Amino acid sequence: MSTSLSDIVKTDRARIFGIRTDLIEQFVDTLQQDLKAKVGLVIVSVFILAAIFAPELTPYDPMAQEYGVFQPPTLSGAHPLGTDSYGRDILSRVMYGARISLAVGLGAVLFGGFFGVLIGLLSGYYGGWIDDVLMRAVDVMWAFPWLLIAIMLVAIFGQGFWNVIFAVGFAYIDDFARITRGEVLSVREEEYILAAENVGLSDFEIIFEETFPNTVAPIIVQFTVLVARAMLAESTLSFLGLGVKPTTPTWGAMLGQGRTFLTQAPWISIIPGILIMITVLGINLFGDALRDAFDVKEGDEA
Amino acid sequence: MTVSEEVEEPGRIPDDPLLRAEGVEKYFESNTGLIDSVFGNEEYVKAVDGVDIAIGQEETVGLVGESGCGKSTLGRTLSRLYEPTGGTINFGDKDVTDISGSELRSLRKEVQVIFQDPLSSLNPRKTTREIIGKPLEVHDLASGQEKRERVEELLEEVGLRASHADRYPHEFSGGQRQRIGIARALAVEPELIIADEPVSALDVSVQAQIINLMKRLQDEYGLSYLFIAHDLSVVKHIADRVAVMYLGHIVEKGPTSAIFKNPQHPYTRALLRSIPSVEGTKGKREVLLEGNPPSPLNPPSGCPFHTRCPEYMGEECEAETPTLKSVVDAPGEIGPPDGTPIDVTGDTSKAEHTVACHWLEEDAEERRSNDPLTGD
Amino acid sequence: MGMRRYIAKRVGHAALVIYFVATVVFIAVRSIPGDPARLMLGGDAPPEAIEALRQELRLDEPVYIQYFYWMRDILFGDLGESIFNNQPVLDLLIGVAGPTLSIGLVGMAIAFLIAIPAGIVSATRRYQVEDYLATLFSFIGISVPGFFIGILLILVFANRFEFLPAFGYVKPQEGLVTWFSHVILPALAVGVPYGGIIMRMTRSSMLEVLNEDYMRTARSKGLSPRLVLYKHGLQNALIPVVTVSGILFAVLLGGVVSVEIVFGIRGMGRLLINSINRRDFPVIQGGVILISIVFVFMNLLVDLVYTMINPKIKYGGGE
Amino acid sequence: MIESTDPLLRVRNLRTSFDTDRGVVSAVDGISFDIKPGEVYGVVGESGSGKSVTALSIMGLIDSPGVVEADAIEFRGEDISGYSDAEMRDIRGGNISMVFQDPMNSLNPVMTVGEQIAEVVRHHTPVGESAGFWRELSRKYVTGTDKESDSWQRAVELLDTVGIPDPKERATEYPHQLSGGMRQRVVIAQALAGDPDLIIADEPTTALDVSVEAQILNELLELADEFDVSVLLITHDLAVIRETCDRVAVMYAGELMETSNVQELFNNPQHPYTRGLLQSIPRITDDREWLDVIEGNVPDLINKPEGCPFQQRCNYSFDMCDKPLERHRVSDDHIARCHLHSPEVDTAAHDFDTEATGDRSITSGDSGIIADGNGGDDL
Repeated sequence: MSTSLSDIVKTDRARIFGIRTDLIEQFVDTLQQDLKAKVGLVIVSVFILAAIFAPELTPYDPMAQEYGVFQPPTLSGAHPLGTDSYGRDILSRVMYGARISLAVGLGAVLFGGFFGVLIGLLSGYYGGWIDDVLMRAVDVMWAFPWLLIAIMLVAIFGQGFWNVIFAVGFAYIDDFARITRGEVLSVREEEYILAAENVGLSDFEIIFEETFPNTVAPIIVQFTVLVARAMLAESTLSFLGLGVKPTTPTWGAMLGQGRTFLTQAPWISIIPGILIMITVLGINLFGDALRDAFDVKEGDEA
Repeated sequence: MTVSEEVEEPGRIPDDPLLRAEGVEKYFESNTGLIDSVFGNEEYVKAVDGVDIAIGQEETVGLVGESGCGKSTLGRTLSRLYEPTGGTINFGDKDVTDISGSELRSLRKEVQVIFQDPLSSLNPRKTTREIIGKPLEVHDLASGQEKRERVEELLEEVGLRASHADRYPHEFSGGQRQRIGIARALAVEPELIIADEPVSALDVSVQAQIINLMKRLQDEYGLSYLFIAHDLSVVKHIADRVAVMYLGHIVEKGPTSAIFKNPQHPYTRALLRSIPSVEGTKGKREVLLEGNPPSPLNPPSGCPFHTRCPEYMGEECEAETPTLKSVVDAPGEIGPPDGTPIDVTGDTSKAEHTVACHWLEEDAEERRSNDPLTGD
Repeated sequence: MGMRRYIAKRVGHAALVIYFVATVVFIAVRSIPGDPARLMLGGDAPPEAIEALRQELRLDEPVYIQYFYWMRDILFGDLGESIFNNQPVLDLLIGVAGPTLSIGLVGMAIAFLIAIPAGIVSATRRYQVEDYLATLFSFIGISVPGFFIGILLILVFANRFEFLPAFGYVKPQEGLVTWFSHVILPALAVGVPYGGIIMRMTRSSMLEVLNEDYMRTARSKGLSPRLVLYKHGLQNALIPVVTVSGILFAVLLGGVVSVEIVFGIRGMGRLLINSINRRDFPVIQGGVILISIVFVFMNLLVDLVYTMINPKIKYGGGE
Repeated sequence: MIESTDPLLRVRNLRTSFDTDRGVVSAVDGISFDIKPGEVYGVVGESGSGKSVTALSIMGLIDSPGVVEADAIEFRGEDISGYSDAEMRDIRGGNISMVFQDPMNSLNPVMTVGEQIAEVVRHHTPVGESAGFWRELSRKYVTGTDKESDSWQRAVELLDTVGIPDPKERATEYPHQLSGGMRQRVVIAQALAGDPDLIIADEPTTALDVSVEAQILNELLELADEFDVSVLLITHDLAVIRETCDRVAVMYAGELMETSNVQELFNNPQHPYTRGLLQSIPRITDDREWLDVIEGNVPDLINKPEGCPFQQRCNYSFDMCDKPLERHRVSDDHIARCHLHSPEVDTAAHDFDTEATGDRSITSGDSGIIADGNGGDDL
């Protein structure tokens, strides 16, 4: 019997991503059909490209205070988005700001996702006292809203990039743990898990080869939702002065600093604010398209 | 009092059974919360509560009962998918009650399970090739090209095509999926297959295909089956011996012909009567079993069936749990105890037909006069 | 599980969580690298002052003794004194609770009042104008940080039209109307992000309920579509929404703190941020514990509402 | 036997299709049948044969993207196929009510069973209690149902009628507090509450154990008799049909293959599909070693073959099978849609004879094509 190349590729892809190929195809379908998905994809792409290539693309040094203060945005001028109270180029600053947003968004969610998914898998698969202990621990984490963790961290260790990632990501451990556990519990009801046990697979193989791939769709959706929320959290922390570092250009910090000049030069605040809004909106649209494609119930968040 | 003759026919208790289980128990904790355990509020569901069962070489034992009677749990416990709470399970001459690790893995090569829901029992993210190839891989039976060929061979053996190997489960019909499940079980060339309601989820016309397939494979490979079902007529067709389960207990077991021609337990008889038939003249079924089985969380005292028993005889039934006692079969119609059941000996291990009911100790006349099934 | 048992379990659970939170805060402060007392008072503080603080914080005692006193003090509501102005922390926190609670509660009310009807309409008028409008609202809600909404509100309502105050807070005792006029803008800024999530939740939960068998049964009984929706569907749809509304209090909290800064309101958030800048550890600890307690209790409240709308818990039968 | 009066329900050429991404699914493909007053009419078919869709189509409960077309759906002589949703609301629950398969999911988990029955009483019987929107909402969320009201009393009475012990108490309970059998009894009480003329029972016992199945079926039939209600019983189980129905239609791939009175269908099945189905059923009384099997699977409803949908699995298929099917009368009350019964076909030449069904003999009916619109004829 002959297997065509495309069959092999399909199977391998399914194995690599742990996603059924028709999920990918379904998503591509959704992308083609759904305006929401297209808009989301464009925004996310622009944002990621701007963040990655900020050093190459920015016209000016984001820290240089030499371009004249409070220049309003002029699309044709030298500073299309204007300058701030120190005479720094806002366009260059927001592009660098995108890097922080992206790094914190991804970093925090990867951090929370790694531990959360692990806890969820073990907790859901083994049940019993392991479940009890892990979920009670998650309950305690959850009783600390991320902002309180951030406040404590900054109070103790001062401001810093990793502190932000840790504070924001820590809060997502419980989101991921709960959603993964819920999925595992329902997958565990499926007879193919018993069948795998019956075939003679080890717990490790059953958890990571049989269970995890079947929980991955809602986890991916959760991932995008939380990247969006992590970026909002980062901007809130920066706005409050608890973020990365006061001098680093981040959207939240720029917005906070510009607040003083709201009547005089509203664009200093409004531009980064709108950028936060558009980017987070784009990621949310993208996540929503994923959700539609994978047909994940939002109730899974509960 | 007659002693059963030694006859060479299916339905005899095997002298040297492949699988022998004694006093098997499986309890589930119903509340596992931290706070509940601290306060000692644990409650147990006695899903399987002291079951003896033996399955011989190339024999098919049917296990029947209503939903929630514990038949699936028993099947899973015997295959060691569940850890038994009590009792012993022997496979061949080996005690497999507490084995784990590599010993358990090698048991998996001998005992395989076919599941009820053919969609749920196949991982939706895996191709047929991966599903059937996995047991070959795990037990080092074949790899590479050999594995590919073996998978395709197995597919053809169960009536599918080799070209089906790279499809995903959702691309098949229910009957085809169940064939994949059978191929997976067959891959390790097991001695015993525990089939947990393998046809309940299938359409009538497909049920017959699967039953015939299972019978053919039994002949070819010399398999033994524990065939679990709620449908007595399916069991009649495939089993050599039948065990009837109610609320975690086996209440009657014996050769298929004895169970169907001369059922002795009131539950078995009521169950047989409530089977709808496609033959005879139109007529309503008698309702012999009122209500539902009680909850296994809070099982009734004494005989588990006494709350619904049409032949309830009083305190005795509530006070004491009847044990399986041997009866000698005499020809008779379904239902009426023409062949009077007689308590033979205390030794039930070799008995063909055993029943757990207090009536067995009563006079046959007495029993007949109380029997709602005799038609008076 | 009966309702009483469920509630008892939940209360026990909440108490346990609060206990662990207090323990974690204790461990966190003790694990500060270096001498916490020196850290709090700054590098150039006189040694006597540091020593006095060490004694006050019982840093010279063994850890388990410290832990014992820490727990005892919390149990009696003694959260220590502010290093900055020596006021009891509890008094400070109570002093700022009013504005924070006002904004949070009014914000929550706004969120629910907008989000739940919008979610229902959006689900029942799927792919129609109403759905797109509601979805737009929810996407803005989940994509815009509360403080930015606050800034926009100030620009529009306070600066441009000048009919609502942009700064400060007035107690309700000094006039409900003035109180409300001060609270409404910050509450909106807090409520919109929270409401956005609740609305999406309501919509998808409602869509799911619309596909349930019992909805078809209700139609097969000849009930009007409105009656099917509101009598048979609504309560079922709200069950998951209630659960999520509790989980998402964290979103609300993040909103309240940053919005307080924007509107210059002396609330809990402002107090905490100021305390961080002053390294006023006792206030930070107290604030964290108090907020966690409120948080846990709000969720307990959500659980109670849950038992009311889910008869499976109220009348037994497990979750 | 049933008096041959005007049919209670007359369905002509019902077609229900669903537009999906893969193409148009013809779930129900041109079926016609009559149900007489007081009759228990069975529709039997395997999964995907379109039997449930038929029921929902009659009730007007098919939602977009489903499309229902029919030459006529007459209820008591009046064509309801063109009724608006508002007009159908009086029919639903009042004239025709439904019993669904899964009593757990078909009852509302957050409403007491009493209220679920009482609201049908208020909507469809003259108890004189307002069933307006706001009144009903206030009953649900504010005041609760008045336990003294006539509708509630009636609900309790109905619960008693369907054999639920302590009906007064049970009426105030929620579905999850009842067992499966009890729930299905509640569903039956609910179906009776509006004094209907016809109950459509869609696999009413499939989710239940055999012992409970017997209780529920008996209850349903006794009540239908007592309340003078006709029943359209949909099931996959031929045995259930045999013991409950007066007449039966065998459905396959969205089409009716054979209709007959029950006795004759079982004694003398005339369609190869019906025969195959009957023979593949394992029985308590038979000692066959191998079951007879219908090979193959149900055809895809998107690209159904021309002509007979069963031709690929049929042992008797011959060159005519891809021609459009016609209805052939086998006997008075027995019609088969199979070319073997065409007058021009020599049945014996195709080995389609009495041997195939054991001792069941084919009565020589006046075979002939039946013209459409021939009142009272099925298929």
